Amino acid sequence: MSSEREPSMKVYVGLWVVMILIVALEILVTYRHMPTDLFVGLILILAFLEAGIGVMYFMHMKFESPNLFWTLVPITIFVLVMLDQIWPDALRLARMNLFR
Amino acid sequence: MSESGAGAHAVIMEASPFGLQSKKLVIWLFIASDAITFGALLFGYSYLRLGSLDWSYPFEGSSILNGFIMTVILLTSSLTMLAAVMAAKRDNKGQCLRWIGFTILLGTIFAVLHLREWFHMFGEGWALYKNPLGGSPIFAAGFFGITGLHLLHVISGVIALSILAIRYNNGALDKTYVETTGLYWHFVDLVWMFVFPIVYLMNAAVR
Amino acid sequence: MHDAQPAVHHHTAPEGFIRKYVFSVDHKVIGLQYYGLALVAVFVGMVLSWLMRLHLGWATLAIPGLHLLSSAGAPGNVMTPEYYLSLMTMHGTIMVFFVLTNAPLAGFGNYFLPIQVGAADMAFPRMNMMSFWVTFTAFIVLMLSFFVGDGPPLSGWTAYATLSSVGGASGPGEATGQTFWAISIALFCIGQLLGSLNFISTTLDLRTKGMTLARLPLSTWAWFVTSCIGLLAFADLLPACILLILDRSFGTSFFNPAGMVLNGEVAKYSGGSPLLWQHLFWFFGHPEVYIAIIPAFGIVSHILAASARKPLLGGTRVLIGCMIALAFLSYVVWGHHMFLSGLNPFSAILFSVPTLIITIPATIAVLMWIGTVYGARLRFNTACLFCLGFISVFVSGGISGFFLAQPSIDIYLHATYFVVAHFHFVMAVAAIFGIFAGTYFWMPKMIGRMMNETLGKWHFWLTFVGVYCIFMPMHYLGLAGNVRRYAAFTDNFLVPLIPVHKFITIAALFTGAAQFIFLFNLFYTRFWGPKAPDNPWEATSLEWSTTSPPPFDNFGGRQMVVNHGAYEYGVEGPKDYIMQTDPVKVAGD
Amino acid sequence: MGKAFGAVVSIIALVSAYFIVVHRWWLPVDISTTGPLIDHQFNETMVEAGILFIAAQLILGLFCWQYGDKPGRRVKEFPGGPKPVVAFGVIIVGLEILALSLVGSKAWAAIYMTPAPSDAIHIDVQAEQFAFFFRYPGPDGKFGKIHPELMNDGNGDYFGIDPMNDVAARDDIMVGTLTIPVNKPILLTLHSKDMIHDFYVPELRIQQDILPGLEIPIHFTATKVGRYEIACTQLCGLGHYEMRAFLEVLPQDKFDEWLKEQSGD
Repeated sequence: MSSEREPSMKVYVGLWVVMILIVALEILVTYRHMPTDLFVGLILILAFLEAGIGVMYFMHMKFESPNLFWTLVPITIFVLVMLDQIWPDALRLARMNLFR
Repeated sequence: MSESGAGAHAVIMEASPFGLQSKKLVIWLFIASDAITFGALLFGYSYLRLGSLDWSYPFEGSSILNGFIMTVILLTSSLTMLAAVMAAKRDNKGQCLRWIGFTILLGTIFAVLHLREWFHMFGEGWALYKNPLGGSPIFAAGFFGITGLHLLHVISGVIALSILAIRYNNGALDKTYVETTGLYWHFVDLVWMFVFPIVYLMNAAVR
Repeated sequence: MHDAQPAVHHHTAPEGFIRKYVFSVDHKVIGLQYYGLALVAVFVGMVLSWLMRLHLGWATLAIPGLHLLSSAGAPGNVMTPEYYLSLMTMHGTIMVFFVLTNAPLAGFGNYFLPIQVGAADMAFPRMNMMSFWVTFTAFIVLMLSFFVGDGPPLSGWTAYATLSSVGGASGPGEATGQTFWAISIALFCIGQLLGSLNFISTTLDLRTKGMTLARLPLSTWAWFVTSCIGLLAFADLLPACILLILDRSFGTSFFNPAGMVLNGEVAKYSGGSPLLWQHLFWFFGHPEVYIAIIPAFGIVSHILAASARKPLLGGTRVLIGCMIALAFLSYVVWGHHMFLSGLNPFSAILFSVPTLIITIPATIAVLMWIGTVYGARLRFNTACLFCLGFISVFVSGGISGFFLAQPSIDIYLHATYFVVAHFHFVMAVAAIFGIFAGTYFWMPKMIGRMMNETLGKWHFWLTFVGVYCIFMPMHYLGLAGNVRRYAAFTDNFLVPLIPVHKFITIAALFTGAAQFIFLFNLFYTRFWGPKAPDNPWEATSLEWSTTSPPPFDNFGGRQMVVNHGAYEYGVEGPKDYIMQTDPVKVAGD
Repeated sequence: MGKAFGAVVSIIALVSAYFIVVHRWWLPVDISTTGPLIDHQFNETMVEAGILFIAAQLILGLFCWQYGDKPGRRVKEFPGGPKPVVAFGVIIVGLEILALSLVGSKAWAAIYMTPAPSDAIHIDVQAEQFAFFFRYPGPDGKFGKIHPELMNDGNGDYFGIDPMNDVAARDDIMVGTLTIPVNKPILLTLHSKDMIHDFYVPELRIQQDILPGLEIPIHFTATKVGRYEIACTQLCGLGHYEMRAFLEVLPQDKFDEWLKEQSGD
């Protein structure tokens, strides 16, 4: 962990501004009328971007051993992606609802 | 496993493949685990939302603004936490404690703002099981459930930071604890980055 | 990259009874505590299964004293159908959580993982202690449900909503008992989380000199892989339990849809789905099955090599690969529990294929074990017999997986005794055999005395034949369409099957009785068994390089140096094995 | 000891297989059009899995029989080492999986992924603690709307229909036995009033959970006249074990007669 490579406070402040801008962008997207799937897609991409900055810089993952990134992130994402198999069912739920 | 081939008889102390201190590794693992916990909650909430036909979109502009302010506060607290960690790395105890103090303050403001919003909503007739707008009560249950668990994390983070400040000040904990507590605090921030769009923005009263 | 410093713990052996035996931070004491908890739990669970089996064979039989457990559940000592379901729920919950998760993983793992990696203790001893006491509290909370309200919940260990989520309206035990159940399981999740963190960090960080990952014994690998599964699986059950508690106690309706009519009135729920509970539960539930069985994989491989006096076929690599493959696959297949639950039929096909693929690593593991037995010099001590028995029952249980993995066949077999037979063989009995093997193998190290082999062999033979007599006929019942979770069999197509149930009950009583041989053996050994030498089995791994039982810091202040792989058996020379700590002889072996 | 183990394992394997081979306990006679697909799949799996089961147990038994700890004997490696064994496992099991999942999806698709034929007779099923009820649309061919607040077992309104205000509901027939004509496609819509129940008819090779709040369709065609039992297979509370109804498969003319009789009163 070469702490020399670690960015200075200036960089962090810059990233902080970027993250706030991303949140502002999310709000902007919310108030633009667009199809729901596009809206959800955009807002999730923005959230993941923001979280990426958080994990890589604020939580220093970029400056730790790459092994940490390559085990923790894929495994967590793998588990969450597997959980995605509930969506076909959720859509069916609406279709088969008794009181639709 | 990497160096098992390189000299089967060389007696070496094989380092952790992550090159991390144990407690830092544990915090990372805990974060992964907690991410799944929040993930499962958000997935469950979204599952019910996708399957429901009478969803309500209750958040007016003022709530979104309030949420934005809370987000900025939490992001800022992450920044002050970073400053505290950097100060601790330089062994500048006084500065570190000051930054931790700022972080605690911001965390508390976040919690207060959050609770204020909650009570505002209770006043409008919202409850865990009740949606005064007549739509699916799952919105209320999901909102209070997810933000509640997040608030619990914030509050325990504030408590952890306070304990850290005291024990770091009197020398019972060394500077590495500042870093691990900081990781946890950033994670709390990270969760909010998903809670805000999924629970607030997707329910803004524009749709 | 700076070197990660292994956390060094300079705690000295504690004085005083409480610090030494109760709130101990010593991983060995904690391991024994977990083992003891599991032992209590397994006998409670076994007695429950006796009661259930008696009821299934003779539904009107009066069981003397049963009314003491619950006067409402057993008026006149005859079990009511609802109390049968309550006991069934408790049997499942206790066995799955407090026995199959606790004993092989937390019990043996706590005791031997630090020793096998050459560490003085776990990375976080205090967290380890917390893990046990949280689990202990969970067990107490679960047991309390016997004594509150109408007794334990009756919704099965899977606690399917809406039976579990609407409170007392759905049946006896659902009022308070189910809440206790949910709290207990939520606590259990936290305990397991703390344990998993400890196991992973200890395995990675506290390995001694020369103990590379490749040289770790398979048991340690198994505990490590299991902890990785548990870390993420229990993290999924925890929110499910939280939602269940919210539903039950705070009036939310995560799992309750609109338009339910309970007790003649329309319930005030709306917007939820009982399928969500099933998704969340089985997303944890399938990995949980592997949490139960993978430690047994490791323990059995570990003992089999020592008993066969030869290295495992394929070394450790193939089996490690199998375990990791199983760990990943465990997250992909949870939907196969839900083929008929109203799941999207396309998802069923999606879940079926990876479920069938699971048989590949499982088959390879079995082939490796059988291949290890080939050409071996098997020392048929009790531990070895239980390992061989494990292979046999694991095969028997695994084979029926071929049927249940296919949605089209599952249409007929789902929720019949075929499933009961399948999971009891492949998960319960196999894991229990792993625990027994571990007990006979490691007890000399844990309590410093040798177990009685004659009693052990009696125990093995009775248990081995017994479990086949219990569970093999259950397959036949399933083929005949015998529905599970029935308190009595009154349907026309089920009545002819009652004699089979009677046979199973008798077999269960005998097999259960045989476990008292084990219990007696354990207690006899504890107090009067002959002293155990340091390495009674001529095994190689680090736990055999220290005294029996090991001193407080495991190796008496020595820094162990590991020069060899874990299973170097069958070598030339005066002794046919090389211990991991043996010095290197000559260059190039 | 090894010889004993080998003998016991072999005996257990052979005795277990014996009861399967002689069909001592077996699936009931199939009465549906999709059943043969399932049965075929089942038998195929039984043959393949059975061979693996017996082979594995006998080989394990044989090795245990042979390789005891005889003094002076040296241990030997499995001929060829692990690679062929792993390859063997992957190929054998892989082929089996391929065969099973390719063929096996057929039966599943026939039941769940094909819509019911358009001439199917539509019947509504209501499951509650602890009974099944069935509803026929009557001459108008339309079901009345379901109102949970009107459900009342006391006055026989199991489905919560509102004959006062709902024209479609007036001629709905509600009965406690599922009566169907033979060789005619049937489309069931499954409803539950409270818990998760399950509609299981072993002879039909049909099993499907019934969830509250959802309408789950399932279709089948019965091919044999007779009276069969419908069992609930999803734990639904204290009376789960006695929750059942009967399936009455009648010849077409008898069915028409029965239906007429029902709508008469």
